[in-house]
Amino acid sequence: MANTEERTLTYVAAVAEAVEEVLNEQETAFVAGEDVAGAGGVFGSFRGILEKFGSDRVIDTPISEEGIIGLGVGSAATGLRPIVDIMFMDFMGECMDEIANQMAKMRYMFGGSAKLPITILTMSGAGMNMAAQHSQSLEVWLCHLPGLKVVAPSTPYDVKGLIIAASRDDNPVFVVLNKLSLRVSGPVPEGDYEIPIGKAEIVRSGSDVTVVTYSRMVSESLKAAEELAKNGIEAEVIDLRSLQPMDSDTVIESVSKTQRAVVVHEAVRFAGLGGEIASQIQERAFDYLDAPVARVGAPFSPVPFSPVLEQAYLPNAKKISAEVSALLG
Amino acid sequence: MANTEERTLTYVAAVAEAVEEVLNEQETAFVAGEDVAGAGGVFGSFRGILEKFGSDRVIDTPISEEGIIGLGVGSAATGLRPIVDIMFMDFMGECMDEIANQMAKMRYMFGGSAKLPITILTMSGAGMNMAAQHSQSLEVWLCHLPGLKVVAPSTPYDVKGLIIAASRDDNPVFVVLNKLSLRVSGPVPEGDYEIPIGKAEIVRSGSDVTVVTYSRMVSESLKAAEELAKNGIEAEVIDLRSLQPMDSDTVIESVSKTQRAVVVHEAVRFAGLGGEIASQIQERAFDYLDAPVARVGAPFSPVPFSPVLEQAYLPNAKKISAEVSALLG
Amino acid sequence: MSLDDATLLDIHQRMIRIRTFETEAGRLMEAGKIPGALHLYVGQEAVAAGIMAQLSNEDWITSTHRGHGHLIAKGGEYGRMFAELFGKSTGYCKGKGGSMHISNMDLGMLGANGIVGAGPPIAVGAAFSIKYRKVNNVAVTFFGDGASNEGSFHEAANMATLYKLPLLLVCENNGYGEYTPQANHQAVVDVADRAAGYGMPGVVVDGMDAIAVYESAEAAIERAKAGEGPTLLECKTYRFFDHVGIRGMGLAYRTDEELQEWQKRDPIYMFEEKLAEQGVLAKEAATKLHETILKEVQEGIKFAENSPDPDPATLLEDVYA
Amino acid sequence: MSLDDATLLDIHQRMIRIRTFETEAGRLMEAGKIPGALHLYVGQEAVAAGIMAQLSNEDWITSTHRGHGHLIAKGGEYGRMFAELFGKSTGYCKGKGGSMHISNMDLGMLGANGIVGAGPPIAVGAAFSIKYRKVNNVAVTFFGDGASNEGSFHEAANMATLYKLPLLLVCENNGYGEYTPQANHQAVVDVADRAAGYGMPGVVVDGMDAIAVYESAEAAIERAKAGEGPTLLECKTYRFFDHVGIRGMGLAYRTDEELQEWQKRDPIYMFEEKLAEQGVLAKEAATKLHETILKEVQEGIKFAENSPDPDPATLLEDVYA
Ligand SMILES: Cc1ncc(C[n+]2csc(CCOP(=O)(O)OP(=O)(O)O)c2C)c(N)n1
Ligand SMILES: Cc1ncc(C[n+]2csc(CCOP(=O)(O)OP(=O)(O)O)c2C)c(N)n1
Ligand SMILES: [Mg+2]
Ligand SMILES: [Mg+2]
Repeated sequence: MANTEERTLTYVAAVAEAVEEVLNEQETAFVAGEDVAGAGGVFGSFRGILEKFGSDRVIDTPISEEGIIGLGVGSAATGLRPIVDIMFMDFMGECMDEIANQMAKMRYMFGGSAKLPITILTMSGAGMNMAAQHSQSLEVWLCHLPGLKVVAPSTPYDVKGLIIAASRDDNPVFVVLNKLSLRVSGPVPEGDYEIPIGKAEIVRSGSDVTVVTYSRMVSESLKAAEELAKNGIEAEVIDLRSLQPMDSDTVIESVSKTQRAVVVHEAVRFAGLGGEIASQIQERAFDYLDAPVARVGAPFSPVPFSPVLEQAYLPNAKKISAEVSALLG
Repeated sequence: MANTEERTLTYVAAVAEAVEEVLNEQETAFVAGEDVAGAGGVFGSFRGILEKFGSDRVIDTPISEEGIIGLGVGSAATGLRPIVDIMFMDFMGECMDEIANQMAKMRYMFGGSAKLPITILTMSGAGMNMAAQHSQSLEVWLCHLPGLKVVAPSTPYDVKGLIIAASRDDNPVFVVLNKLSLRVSGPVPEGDYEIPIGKAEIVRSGSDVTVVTYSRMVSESLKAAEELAKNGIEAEVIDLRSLQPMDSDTVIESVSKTQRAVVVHEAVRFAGLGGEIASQIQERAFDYLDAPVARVGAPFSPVPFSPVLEQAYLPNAKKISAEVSALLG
Repeated sequence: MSLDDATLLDIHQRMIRIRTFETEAGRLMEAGKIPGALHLYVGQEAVAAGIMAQLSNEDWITSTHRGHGHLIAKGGEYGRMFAELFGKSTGYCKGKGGSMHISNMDLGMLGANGIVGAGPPIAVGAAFSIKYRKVNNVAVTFFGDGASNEGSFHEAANMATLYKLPLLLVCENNGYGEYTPQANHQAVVDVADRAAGYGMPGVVVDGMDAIAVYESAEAAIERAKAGEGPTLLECKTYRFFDHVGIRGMGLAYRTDEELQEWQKRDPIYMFEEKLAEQGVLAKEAATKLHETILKEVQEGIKFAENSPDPDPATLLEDVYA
Repeated sequence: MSLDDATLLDIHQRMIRIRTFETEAGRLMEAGKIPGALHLYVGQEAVAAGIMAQLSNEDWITSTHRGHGHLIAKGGEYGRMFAELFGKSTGYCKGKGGSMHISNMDLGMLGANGIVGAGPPIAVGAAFSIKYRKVNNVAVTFFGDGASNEGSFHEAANMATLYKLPLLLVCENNGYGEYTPQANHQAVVDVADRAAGYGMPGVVVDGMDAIAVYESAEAAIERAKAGEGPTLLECKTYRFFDHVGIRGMGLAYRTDEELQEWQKRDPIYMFEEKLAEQGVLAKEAATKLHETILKEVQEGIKFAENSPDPDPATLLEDVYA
């Protein structure tokens, strides 16, 4: 265990480790959500946390999402640092008022007098045959709301670093996790470290095209880049990590170099965050662009249940490389 | 009253007249919402409707937005054609689950066996000093959801024609009204007519730049165009009318001609629908563009209460013409 | 037992159909043949059977994530149901819905639902529709003890009483919301205690006793059809399998003893004891029936297995009418 | 009257402060001097005064769209409050919140709220925080009869009892949600009837009688601080002005007779009768007090009028910490 460089953890174990770090560091931090205590989270994100910190700090809630977010808002405004869990991002529909009208706006409406250090964990994404109500990527709802921050880690390393950063931030931060990534392993240092919120990372260098993406689509984009490399196309892949605030500078710098960009996300393409990213690229790097900024996203339908249809639905490496090839072709 | 061409109505009276047309035409149509019956709607949108159609068809509901949308979904699926009112668009947070996970997806999840002819009326927009929770333009939440249609009328004429079209559509259609437009008058023919959902309208022809917009920003854009004309800049202004489905063809055709585009909406600029529109323009008309597609939208803050701040916050003719000038400069 | 023999046999058969379908489905899921999540109804059969025996296709129900039992009791065909669980094109939803959205409009079944608590407001709409169209039907919404803490339940209950809608709100209290025992999600023992707060009767019934369920539902339906409004019917029951699948995640959230206590009150076993006692159906005949139904269920599985996957070209169909 | 004189005078003064502030605010709104919507508290003063007389700045409250009364009773200053209603930079929220979001964290006031029913879940959080920090305080959430039909109320009530939180859920039942009479929005007469469904006491109290309010709140606070959990306190009251402003939209949703009946039970008038009767405060002294407070309120208005508008450059401040 001494050689922390080489230790690996799964994505889901990184969640639990981050939460443990936070609860150790901050006395006012607690965890609340459906089945987070006794069951350790239905995805295992909180395994062992109840045992380590007890039922005063790790709290099972009723199935009451509006109540859960309210618990977060009210306790944060009065001095605690809640970590609340909304099991599936799809369930945000049950609590969008407390998210959009209370959590996001309270500080502003109060003229800056309230502080809301809330970390919200939630699970996004399709690919597990969970059908239309358990597979969505609705981050654009959140990114459109001034007052919130939104991060979307793609690796176990980022999961831990971003959850720790979120918990130290004095604002509400949504950590949008991805359920198909849960069993993916990667290096995760022991102890605490932060990944700064608002900083993108270039996860692959390349000179021919910039692929801007986040969450699970980072690994699909990297796969696509490997395929493309076989044909002599070198893609630079940027993992945004943080969606709000968004590190547009890193993106623009890259596109100024590659002169082409493809934006990729799993969310429905129409009116997704990709529109914002693509718009910014052409606004700020118009003169560098050799081709329109392309977007890869899910088609305009709910997520289907059938595995065959779901595979047809999902953006993946193949669709990404096809889009890149078309752009360069 | 014989000369229907010249009859004018206010925006809000056009709502009531459309609803009356629909209730007359469709026996299975009814209206439900908070204070829609006894009070005739807090904006007056339903004035006189209870008196004409009685309390079986015009129903005051409790303050239960999730229940209201559920009433719409369940009654539509079983044969009725509900018109439901969500007083302020901001209150959608209370019922986004019934909107996003039930209404939008039921037909798809059921393999096409359910039909959901629901018309949802709601009021958007700032400018009336109603502060952060009564002033939002959250249409992007809806446009991102496959299964919904979304229209946003800018004139009394469009209000009536779009509500009638919505009520005849066999899908859920959101009619996003604008509260600052309520007292604006314009010509409205008597009797029934439809404005096709999915068709944009060129409300001003011009050759130098295309301004793509909807809802109240249409009139601000037209004002801006008049200003610009004084400097010899002729803006073509497109009123999208329908946001989902969106008539991109009309937009692309115009931009191919003008070679420049500015997208304008009142909603927060970041991650707003403008990103989708701008992205589509540069995707489909890249070779025609002489400059990046610009976007005008609200800044990244909740809507402030103070009139001085709210005026600073709101997009308006001046900001639009400044953006256009910068683009052409 | 004041119910006539035909009704008793009808209820009995509905319960066996559910039990057999669900057990096979669970087996198939654990064998990796059913994708996604599968919430089984085994243990709770008396509720669906006791109520659905009184409903026609014009009576609407809304269901939950634990929805196959309701659909079978309402007349769902095994083949098309398995096909849906497999994601095949012949499924009730053409494979687009799966277990959590299985539905059939012709049978008056407004869908299983992946969102806890989403059903009651929709059922309010269905009941409103019945009242509006002045037809002599009812709507029934099923939901769990866990769901009774969602705001949607509250809004629906209030609207149903306010408009005196022909609705039954049926809480299937199986003592757990996922892995959280009832005592950890609400301070009351009887969800039926919430009825008074809306101005409707709240009835607690033994949810393992199909006849008791039948009779309380009968009274509630009568009341609903007479224009007197909804009833909250709480059925105390238990699920014999895990929250998802049969063995599930293997969490120690309930004891074997507890399970065994409840299994002693197996709704089918108890019902068959009575049927035999009263001379309505001999034990051997019951066994025979189980076998016949198992064969039919297996036919259904074959039908589903032999059905084609949906054509990927249908992905974008059915989004809009 | 078992309350000591100081407490009685304290309650009395809080009521007059509200009445005077609100009447002046209404006047200013109708004169076009206050932008936006203004929901006045006049008629309901006994509720805020009776409860707030027992709270410290470390006790948290959540309020409603009708929130000035609560803030004044909790110690809000006229000047900074008017400044907020005017949208001035000296307002409690620097002009960013206005009437519907007026708040003061130092006074333990978690804001008026433009969203009906949004307060109770936030108050659950505040009460949880009190319990977590093991301090000897309570949280109080105010909401209307109309708000009691929002799902958020239900979820909050359930969580509060489940965790035995030190919370008072105070329903100010003024008989209307906007223009809809209670009978048209819920089938029950007493919102307090909902308490049993969560496992907490539900108390109905005369909301025009500040002493009755005080005493029931006192018991509920004691209970809360003893770790026995929340209480639902329903105060039957009435608003003397319209839903928005004084005269409002002029809709005929309630009768003059009804208003007059309630005005006979004006909480301040009744209280002053008693004070005089008991020799605690003579009528003349009361009149004097009204005048003094009116002067203070007018000072507040002047302060607000003379305050500068916010600098437009501050638009994007306070979005993030
Ligand atoms: C809105 C929402 N929140 C949470 C979940 C996750 N979830 C699925 S089933 C379940 C438990 C439901 O408990 P109950 O209502 O008692 O039904 P049971 O599973 O016991 O039949 C939960 C929490 C969900 N599907 N939807
Ligand atoms: C979620 C939501 N729905 C609707 C409204 C519009 N609205 C504002 S006040 C009000 C009536 C509230 O009634 P009640 O809770 O009884 O409070 P009162 O106004 O009587 O004090 C309504 C419907 C709102 N602000 N928020
Ligand atoms: Mg349960
Ligand atoms: Mg009221």
